[in-house]
Amino acid sequence: MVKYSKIEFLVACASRHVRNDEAVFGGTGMPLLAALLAKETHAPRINLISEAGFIDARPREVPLSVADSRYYYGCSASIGLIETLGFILQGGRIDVGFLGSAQIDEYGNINTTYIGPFDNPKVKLPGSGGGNDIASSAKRLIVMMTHDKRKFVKELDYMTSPGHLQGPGSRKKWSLVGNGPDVVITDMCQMDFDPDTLKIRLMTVHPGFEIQDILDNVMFEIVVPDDVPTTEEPTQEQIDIMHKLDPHGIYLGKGG
Amino acid sequence: MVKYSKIEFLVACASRHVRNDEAVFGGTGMPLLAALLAKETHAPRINLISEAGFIDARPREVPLSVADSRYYYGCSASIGLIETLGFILQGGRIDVGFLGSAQIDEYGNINTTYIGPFDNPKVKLPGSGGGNDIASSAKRLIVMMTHDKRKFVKELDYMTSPGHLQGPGSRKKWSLVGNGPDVVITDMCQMDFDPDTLKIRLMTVHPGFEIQDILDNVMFEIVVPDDVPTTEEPTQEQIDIMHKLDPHGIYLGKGG
Amino acid sequence: MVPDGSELFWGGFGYQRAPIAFAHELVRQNKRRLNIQTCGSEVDLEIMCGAGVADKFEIAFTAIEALGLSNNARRRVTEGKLQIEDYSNLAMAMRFLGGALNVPFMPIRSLMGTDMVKHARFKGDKKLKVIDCPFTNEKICLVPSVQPDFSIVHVQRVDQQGNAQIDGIVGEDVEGSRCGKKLIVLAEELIDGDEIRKRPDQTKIPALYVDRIVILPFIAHPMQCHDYYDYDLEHLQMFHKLTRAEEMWQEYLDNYILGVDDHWGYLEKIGWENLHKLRARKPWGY
Amino acid sequence: MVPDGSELFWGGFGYQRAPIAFAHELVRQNKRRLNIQTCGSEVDLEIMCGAGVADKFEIAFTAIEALGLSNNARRRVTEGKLQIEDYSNLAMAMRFLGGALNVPFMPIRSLMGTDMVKHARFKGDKKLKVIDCPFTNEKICLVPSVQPDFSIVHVQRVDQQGNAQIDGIVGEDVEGSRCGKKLIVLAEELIDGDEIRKRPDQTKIPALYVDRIVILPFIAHPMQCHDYYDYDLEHLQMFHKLTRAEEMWQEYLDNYILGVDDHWGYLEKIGWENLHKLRARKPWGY
Repeated sequence: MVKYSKIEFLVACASRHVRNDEAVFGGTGMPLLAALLAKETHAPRINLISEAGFIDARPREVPLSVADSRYYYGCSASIGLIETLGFILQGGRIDVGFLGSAQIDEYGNINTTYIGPFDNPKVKLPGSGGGNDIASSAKRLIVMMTHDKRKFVKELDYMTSPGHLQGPGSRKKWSLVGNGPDVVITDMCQMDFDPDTLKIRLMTVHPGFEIQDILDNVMFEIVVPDDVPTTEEPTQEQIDIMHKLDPHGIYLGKGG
Repeated sequence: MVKYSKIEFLVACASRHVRNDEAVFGGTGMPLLAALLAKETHAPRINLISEAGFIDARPREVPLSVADSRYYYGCSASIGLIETLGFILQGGRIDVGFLGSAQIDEYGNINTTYIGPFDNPKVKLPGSGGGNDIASSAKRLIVMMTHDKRKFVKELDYMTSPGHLQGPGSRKKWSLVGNGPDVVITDMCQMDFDPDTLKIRLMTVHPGFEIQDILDNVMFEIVVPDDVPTTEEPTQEQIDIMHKLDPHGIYLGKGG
Repeated sequence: MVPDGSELFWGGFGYQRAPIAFAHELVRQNKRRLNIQTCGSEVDLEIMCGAGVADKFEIAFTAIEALGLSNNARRRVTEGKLQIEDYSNLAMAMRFLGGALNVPFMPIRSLMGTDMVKHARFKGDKKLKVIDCPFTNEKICLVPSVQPDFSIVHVQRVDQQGNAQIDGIVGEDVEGSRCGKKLIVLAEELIDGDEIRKRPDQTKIPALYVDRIVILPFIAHPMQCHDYYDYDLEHLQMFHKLTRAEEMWQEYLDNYILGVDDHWGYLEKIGWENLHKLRARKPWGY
Repeated sequence: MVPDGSELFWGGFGYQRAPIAFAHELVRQNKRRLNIQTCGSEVDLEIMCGAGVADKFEIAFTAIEALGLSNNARRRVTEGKLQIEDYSNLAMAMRFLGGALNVPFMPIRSLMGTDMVKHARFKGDKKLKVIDCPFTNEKICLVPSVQPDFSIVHVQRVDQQGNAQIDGIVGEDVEGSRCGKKLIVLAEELIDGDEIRKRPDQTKIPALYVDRIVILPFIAHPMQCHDYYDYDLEHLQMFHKLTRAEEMWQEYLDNYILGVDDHWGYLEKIGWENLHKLRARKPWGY
């Protein structure tokens, strides 16, 4: 039996959502590992793009920053933000974007800016970065986050990046380019969105968890379909490749 | 006594209006020769810019096109139109621009688009090119044209590029960046603009012409100040340098 | 591949990297009713309006610069066979930038106060809008972005994937190559992907924008291609002279464009010895 | 040279070409009330808000990316000593583009529908405007251009005139270098003008924009400068750890910034042996 950590599970799971020949915004951290893992396995021809300006990147070591020189050598073009976030992303040419989230609501709207009230915030989080842009304009958005009940809220403290906003029709109202979040991956389950209501729906539950665990760990009502399969586990090959990509355990942790 | 053609006179005359250390849009033709002549004589440090993207150019042969490779070697940057017409020109960084004109009115407004009515034009001229942009945003505009009564009209068939529009305050009304035409140079005279009315005013008359010749050859009333000196003649050095720059007489004509 | 009635962004600027071979091919394929969008193309515009391929231009400029007026465009306008929507170079470049950014307009400070604002042809009230800036209250001109059916761009080098390098000035081709729904890249030379990836700073058009690649030599003849060849001044002067009258132009058309099978036939007609004399010398690039 | 209360465009992106040495100098000169405008600077923002040099940010992002949250910014916001006007990266890049183009705003398709539109701090109703497009009637977001008092940009190489080359990605520095009223270029290396003029395609910032040049090595330390040196991960982790509590941060501030006379003193403190270990290896650039 394959042994894996929560993070390894998340990364392997996310990598399966990347399809060959897609243009992917990699960023850093788990999304980047997921994209690189996909490229090393089932999707060798993905075009890995970093918003700082690297296009079709093939880093041999895992970058720590979207602007890290590790993204440079072997990439096909090295330009800037107007190119990546403007011409490519806003131009509708990104298939998959990834975001993390500190809070998410039932429509997949995302907060990465403040915890607490806007006028007197308790915690300043990083903010949007390219997140709002990616959530607005990528064809599909994959959200990756650790599962914590306080993160799955009925109402966000601050909406940084658009999910499906107030539901059907509301992205169109604001003429957003992309289709919004496609899947939310946590260390407990995968969730997608009900096509009619655009509300979060349970998709698969990771081994070791029950449906009830998920229901207990979100603060809104989650749609549960009749059939909720168990999530596919990572293969040993996936885990080995991950560690080859992040030999110092910067993202995967020293414990491996 | 120095012998010179009409074109040589025009070029020498225009070159005197370029001051050292200025950023100059060179274009092609007579303006380019004037700018290059200035650079070879009294203004060695001008920054000669071509709207196609060449910055601080030092062509050794006279270019036939603003995009001519003759502008490339020795220039300090080679970029594109958004850089030259957007960042540099519209950004308010061009000191001097040059334009030719098929028709000009008493406020220095310029037609380079149509002769005849817009709905049924008699002649299609080249159009604006970068002309409207230069007339809108260069700090000073120098107009160069051959002197023909039909060109100095009371009303333009089509206003391609803004001079002083309808007079004082009207450039400001449209928030134009530059200050409009500074001088109009023909093969008969130099004209500037009355600071109060912003109407064309006689400045100097070329040797061989009288004030009356000018009055007879414009179709509007031209302001004539008390003192109208004779225009300075080209020096032999200026003429020699011009021909070194245009050895094949592409702009100066074969006759020299 | 290009249906009649298509809108085309047309690359190159002035005498530089003009996609002449593509214009010839449109003529040979007897295309009709094209709308050509560019800043200031020259000989290529003359060919396309002269041969009746294009009946609409959205441009800033048409002439052969130093050589003089564009006679074909002039005749076609007078005949009512060509409609030109007039903009300035900055306005067109910003329209391409807006198209590349996928936003509906771009603000500029040109055009205002002139007849460029007052008069429009086929674009009617969609030619441009002058508004009061909601931040500063000053007047500002909005020009509508263009996202044509095709972008046609001529570059020096491209790899198998479509990553393209441009030497010398880019004119409006960075924005233009990204604004079209499909992009056709014409290149003088095919190079290996490794060469691109050694100098990714030099890639002006990444492969993800590119739909078709065509590799041919002397695509711009009689115009110029930086680092590859100079313009053919003699041919250019001959071309310009022959456009002065309709019969002479038809003769050129029959002789150099319709009378050859393809671009290789055209080059044959120009003569390889002549072509080789045009090759660029280092370090001048022309 | 930079008066208290100035607005500064701040160059570099993420770990790349951060003008750290300039941030240090602002601290040593005890500047106050600066407004820093950038997409996503990291350690430099931490230094400037931590030392009380800046009390306003117009930014899209503050964190040390892979290493975690920006602790100083977090504390200063909670204390009410720092106001952050939040935009996205594209929004900020477009604001710099608009400033460089000298137009009052730029249209974008981001931000709409979210609290980025609803909430503003010191910019009030000038933060942005959502309008109905006058051409297409769809919603579009206008972000106000910025033309700060100074642009601070860190590059690899510059000549005596100020022509600057950037290796690797440019981030938002092309637009940022052109949007400020004055431009200060910080470079790792001085090169001869002839070298620039041999490769004019590589000039990312022509001299006509440049007001001041500063030449120093390791300007970005502990961050990265492509083709010159890698980030100093150990120092970076130490920095991040020390920002977790105010006393520890003050210790870092005294030790590495206020406690040295200038950048040379800082480099001395870091140690030349350490610095040389960071030097970039070919062909990787880090």
